[in-house]
Amino acid sequence: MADELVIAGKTFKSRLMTGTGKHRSVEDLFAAVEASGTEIITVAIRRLNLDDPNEKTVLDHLDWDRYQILPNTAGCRTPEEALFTARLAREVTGSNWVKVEVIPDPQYLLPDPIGTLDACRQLIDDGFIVLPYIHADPVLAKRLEDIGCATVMPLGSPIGSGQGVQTAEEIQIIIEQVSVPVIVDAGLGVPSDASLVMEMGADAVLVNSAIALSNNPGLMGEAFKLGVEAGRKSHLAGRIPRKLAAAASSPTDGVPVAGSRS
Amino acid sequence: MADELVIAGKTFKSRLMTGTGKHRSVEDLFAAVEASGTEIITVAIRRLNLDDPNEKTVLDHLDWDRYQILPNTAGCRTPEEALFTARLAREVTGSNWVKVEVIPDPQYLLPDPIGTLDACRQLIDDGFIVLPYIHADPVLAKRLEDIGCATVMPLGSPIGSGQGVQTAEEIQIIIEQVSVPVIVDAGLGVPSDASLVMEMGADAVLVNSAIALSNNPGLMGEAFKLGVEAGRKSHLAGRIPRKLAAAASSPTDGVPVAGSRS
Amino acid sequence: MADELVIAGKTFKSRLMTGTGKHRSVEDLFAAVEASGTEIITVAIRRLNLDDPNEKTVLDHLDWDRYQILPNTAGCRTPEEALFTARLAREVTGSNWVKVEVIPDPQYLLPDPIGTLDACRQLIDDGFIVLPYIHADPVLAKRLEDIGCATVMPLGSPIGSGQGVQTAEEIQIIIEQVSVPVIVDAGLGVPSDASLVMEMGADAVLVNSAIALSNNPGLMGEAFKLGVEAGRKSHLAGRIPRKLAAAASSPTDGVPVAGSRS
Amino acid sequence: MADELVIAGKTFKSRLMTGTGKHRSVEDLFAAVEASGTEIITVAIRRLNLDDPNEKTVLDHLDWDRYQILPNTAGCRTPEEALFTARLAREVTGSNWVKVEVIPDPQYLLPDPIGTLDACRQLIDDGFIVLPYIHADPVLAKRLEDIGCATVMPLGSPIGSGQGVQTAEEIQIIIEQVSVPVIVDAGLGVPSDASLVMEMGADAVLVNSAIALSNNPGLMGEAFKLGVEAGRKSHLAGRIPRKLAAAASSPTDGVPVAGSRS
Amino acid sequence: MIRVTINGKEYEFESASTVEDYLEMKDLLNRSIAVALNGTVLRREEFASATLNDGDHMEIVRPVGGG
Amino acid sequence: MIRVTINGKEYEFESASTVEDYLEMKDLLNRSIAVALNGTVLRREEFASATLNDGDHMEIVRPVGGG
Amino acid sequence: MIRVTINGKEYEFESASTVEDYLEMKDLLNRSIAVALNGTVLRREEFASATLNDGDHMEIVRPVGGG
Amino acid sequence: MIRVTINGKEYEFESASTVEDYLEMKDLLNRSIAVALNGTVLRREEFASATLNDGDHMEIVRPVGGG
Repeated sequence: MADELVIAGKTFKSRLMTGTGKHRSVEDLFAAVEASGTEIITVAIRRLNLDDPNEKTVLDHLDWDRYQILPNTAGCRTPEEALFTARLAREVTGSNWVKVEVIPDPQYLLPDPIGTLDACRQLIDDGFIVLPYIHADPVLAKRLEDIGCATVMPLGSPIGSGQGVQTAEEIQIIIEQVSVPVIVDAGLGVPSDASLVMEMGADAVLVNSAIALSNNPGLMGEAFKLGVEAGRKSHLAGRIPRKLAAAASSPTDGVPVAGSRS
Repeated sequence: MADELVIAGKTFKSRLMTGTGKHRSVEDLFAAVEASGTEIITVAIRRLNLDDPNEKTVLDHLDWDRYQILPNTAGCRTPEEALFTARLAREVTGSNWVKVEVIPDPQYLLPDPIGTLDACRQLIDDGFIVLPYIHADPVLAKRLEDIGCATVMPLGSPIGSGQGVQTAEEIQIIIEQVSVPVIVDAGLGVPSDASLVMEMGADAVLVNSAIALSNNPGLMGEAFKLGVEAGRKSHLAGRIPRKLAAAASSPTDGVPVAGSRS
Repeated sequence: MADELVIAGKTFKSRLMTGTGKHRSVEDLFAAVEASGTEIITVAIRRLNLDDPNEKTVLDHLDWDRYQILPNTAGCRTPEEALFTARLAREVTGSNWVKVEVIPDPQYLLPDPIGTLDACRQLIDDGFIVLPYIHADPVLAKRLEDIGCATVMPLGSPIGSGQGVQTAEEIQIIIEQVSVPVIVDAGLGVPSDASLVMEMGADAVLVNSAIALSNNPGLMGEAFKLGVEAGRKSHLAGRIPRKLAAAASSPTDGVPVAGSRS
Repeated sequence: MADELVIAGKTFKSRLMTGTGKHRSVEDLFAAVEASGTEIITVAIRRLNLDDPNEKTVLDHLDWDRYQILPNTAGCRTPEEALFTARLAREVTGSNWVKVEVIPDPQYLLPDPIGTLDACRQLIDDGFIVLPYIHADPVLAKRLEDIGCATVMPLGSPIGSGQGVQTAEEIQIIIEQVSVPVIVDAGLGVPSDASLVMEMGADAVLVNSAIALSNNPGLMGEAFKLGVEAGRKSHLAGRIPRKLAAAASSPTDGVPVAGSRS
Repeated sequence: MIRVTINGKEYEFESASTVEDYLEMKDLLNRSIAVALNGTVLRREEFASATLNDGDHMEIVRPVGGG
Repeated sequence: MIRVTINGKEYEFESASTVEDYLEMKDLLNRSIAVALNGTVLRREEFASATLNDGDHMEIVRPVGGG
Repeated sequence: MIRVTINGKEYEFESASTVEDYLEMKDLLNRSIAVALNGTVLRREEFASATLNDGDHMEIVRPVGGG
Repeated sequence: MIRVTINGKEYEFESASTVEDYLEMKDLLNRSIAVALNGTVLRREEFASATLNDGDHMEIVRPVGGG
């Protein structure tokens, strides 16, 4: 049977979610989304520019029906702001999925655990499918699962930092302790970062900056697609244990011996 | 134009070399070699068992013409032993390629830099295409290139240890300083280890234990294939720089504001 | 002027706080406390054994007046339990300082951010000097400072695990962003772990298992004392920057040259 | 009995060797050497400036009789140059100790394993006490011990880079496999780097740039002194094992319970 | 003469009108947008009945690329 | 005959008494302990007036080594 | 009666013979093997001329799975 | 007229002299230095006998701060 990702009852083949921000051009976004094979894309909600209401955004060119749209609440610092943005998002996208971001800190963009839990509780009551972006805090992750979040999205490192996975130990514990999908979000810089968490048993990853700001977003999108698949298959195949000493990969006996010795 | 690996004038599409040791069954070996897409496979040279000379080995089942055979000198502790084994290998395989291993230490199987350089010099004089297995020592790597080795094969960690890449900094310097292909060998445990060095600019990797001793060698072979491709494409696409602070992936202005504020 | 640690207006010379748990003997506890030079010791609050009410604990032998007693709420899973234990602690120790632990998870003993914030708020209202044990979450740390906590005590890794500092990046951010003393607690295994966070600018560390369960608690207590001082002095002296390339420590010109060359 | 370092039959109390290069002033050098408690200092050999033969160097101010002088062969690229410099050093310092550096690579200043072994062999024949600076290569270290070197000095990371210990796994193996003193040299940036290798069982460390180029060499010299002692005592005391799960440091039973429950 | 703040900027109108009128006037009715009036998000079917009064705050948003 | 749960264990007493009586009887009055009665922490000066009634829960605690 | 050590084990033969004779006798001539006599690796065409004498050491090897 | 290269720089002298003469002239005899003549390191007691001839290379070194 197929190895599929299931979120809130919906089934996906791809375990690579991609953001649509920061692309230098529509062509880049297209190439990246295509090559990445993503089925879930995030979008932000922003004010329409009334001085130029017909100005196009990269999104005007995407065929929305092909993707699960996941609006985020980026830019919100409080639960109230997140709720307001989520409801606007639901109206405009028709999707009741929301990636919850409650981020008071502008420098490292780290999420507020208390504000996030609060926002998620209200959004779930309001009928949303809630995917919260969180610090890699296992206790918080468990609490979010308990109140009915569809996934948890712990960070690898600060958004857009490309530092990779600074939180491996915590993510490993989250994977052990929660049963909803664990989606590692933020900070991934290269496919090996994505492979690493997938090998540990993460269910999916979300990548934006590492693809969009690469010199070649299309090629990098494909690279992440392969890296995520590599990590997932490795997890299913089962890795060898780490050992301190070496273990020869060639037979240790039967080595030929020159005449003088036997 | 295609992105190909060239060793001693021969061209390869795959950048994943695989060992043929330690497999639990012929079926496992087949599955792994097939799924990995490898074009270069290593073999060891051992005494024929005269009490049962017709006993088959996994190799009797492989179609040799499909692969570049790379005999190794595993089990040799001195240059003399390596030379002797390499010459036997050349006779029986018809291949003058040899992966040089001069390893006095049975516990960590770390190679001897002096003995390895000496063996390589003699083997090159004797007409071999020489691929030395070495500690990740940039100065040694440069010397081996200078005497005419076809590649250098620095280790990630002890053979079969599955510890991954403990020598990233040194390997990065080797990649900077030598112009022959850099093939990371030994210790890789999961695809992310392979991706990591490919992202850094390594030309290929050699994997044996991590695939052969996985619970599912076929699936793990495929996982490494994908990981190597992911790493290579990422290297070609160009990664984003690492930053300490965060950088928002959604626009920071135009955030909607509930009525009470504006 | 002296380099002193100030917590809630009290001044301390030592930046090494020690726990009093897990010692194999009173002698071990004494040796460790003496050698560590600690001025702040933590204690737990537990039921008196009514079947043997005169049974001594290690604490009956300590001269309490020499130390700032810091009772903890270890074993509490909710804010209510933490409050109850803190009030009992205040009665019996006479100290209104409390190390707040709200820990629902028995396996990794990771603290609950929401429950901890809630407990701290109530304890501060009740007149306690509050030192919360937290996950290394910079946003939570800021919130705890804002409500009036005397310090924040982010973890290096799970309590008693000896894994060292798995949260260096987050601790660095906490040090940048909060102005109350940052005391790294839990998981430190060796003095280099303590030095590392002190070099980063942490104000103090709390150590228990690494000293108490060492083969020689007295000697290990001294080792941590030295490590903490080393790290603090290094922080004050200012470290050299990390560079990728080397920089000779001997002059590069004026190297003598054998006669044949000049 | 005292815990002493013995090199070539000489006994030392301090396990911190310091370089004398790169200091901004004589005062800095004095402060650093004093505070570090070092008993072994390295010096380089350079041409006298004939246009100003009376120009003083920092060394003219040190009381040489208080220290074991360890001249180095910094700047030498070949065994011949190292021999020549070592012999000049012996004449001018009266010391037959030499820190052997054979370094062909100007960018990372990594030593040449083959040239170093060759130089050491000749210097030992010539009556020198030989302390070779090497890459952290366990097989090379064993060979250098076998030919009679007094110590081995594996690098932590490139000279002056301040990267710390990038070679921990290899150094651990060297400590296991050689019986002469293992002195970690190069790249140490902070006391925790020194503590780390001392905790692993290294016998001493050599530090120059991290002290000399600190904002406060005297204070940093003291910090390293403390860090080395911390690491050594920790090694002797015996560290706790690393565990994945947590282990409570307070008793887990006897937690008081509010009246409603029991 | 009424004043309405739209996306943080104040605009003046001759007379009160509905949200729908405004969107039609700006040719935004068929665009993928969402509207909030005084902090309350409107459903499309509410556009016709919702009137803009003096001092009102309106937000008109659209999806954009984001992560 | 009254039943009081002390530190999670049930004890029977002939008649109601004060916390102080109990502690004196057990020779605990001068020990460094703290007491809670039915979830309320008592101050030392309250020991004399606090009476133990049937069904009460009492906690008697002490500091122990902890981290 | 001559003694030859083959792959580390001593064997006795009635009389001297060539490497080729021995391989034929053991039915190894068409197998993918290599042979070294007293430390010298033989080429296939040398099998017929190389004779096994008393005290000789012969190695007969094959490729096996290795890393 | 003879030419001697000292520390990489060529110097001219009226006539041949010993290393000791040169060091005395430069007031270096009592300084902590070492000398090599044409690649051979001299012992102090050899200074008096070692003569500087045309085309010689001499190195005069001292210890300096180093790591």
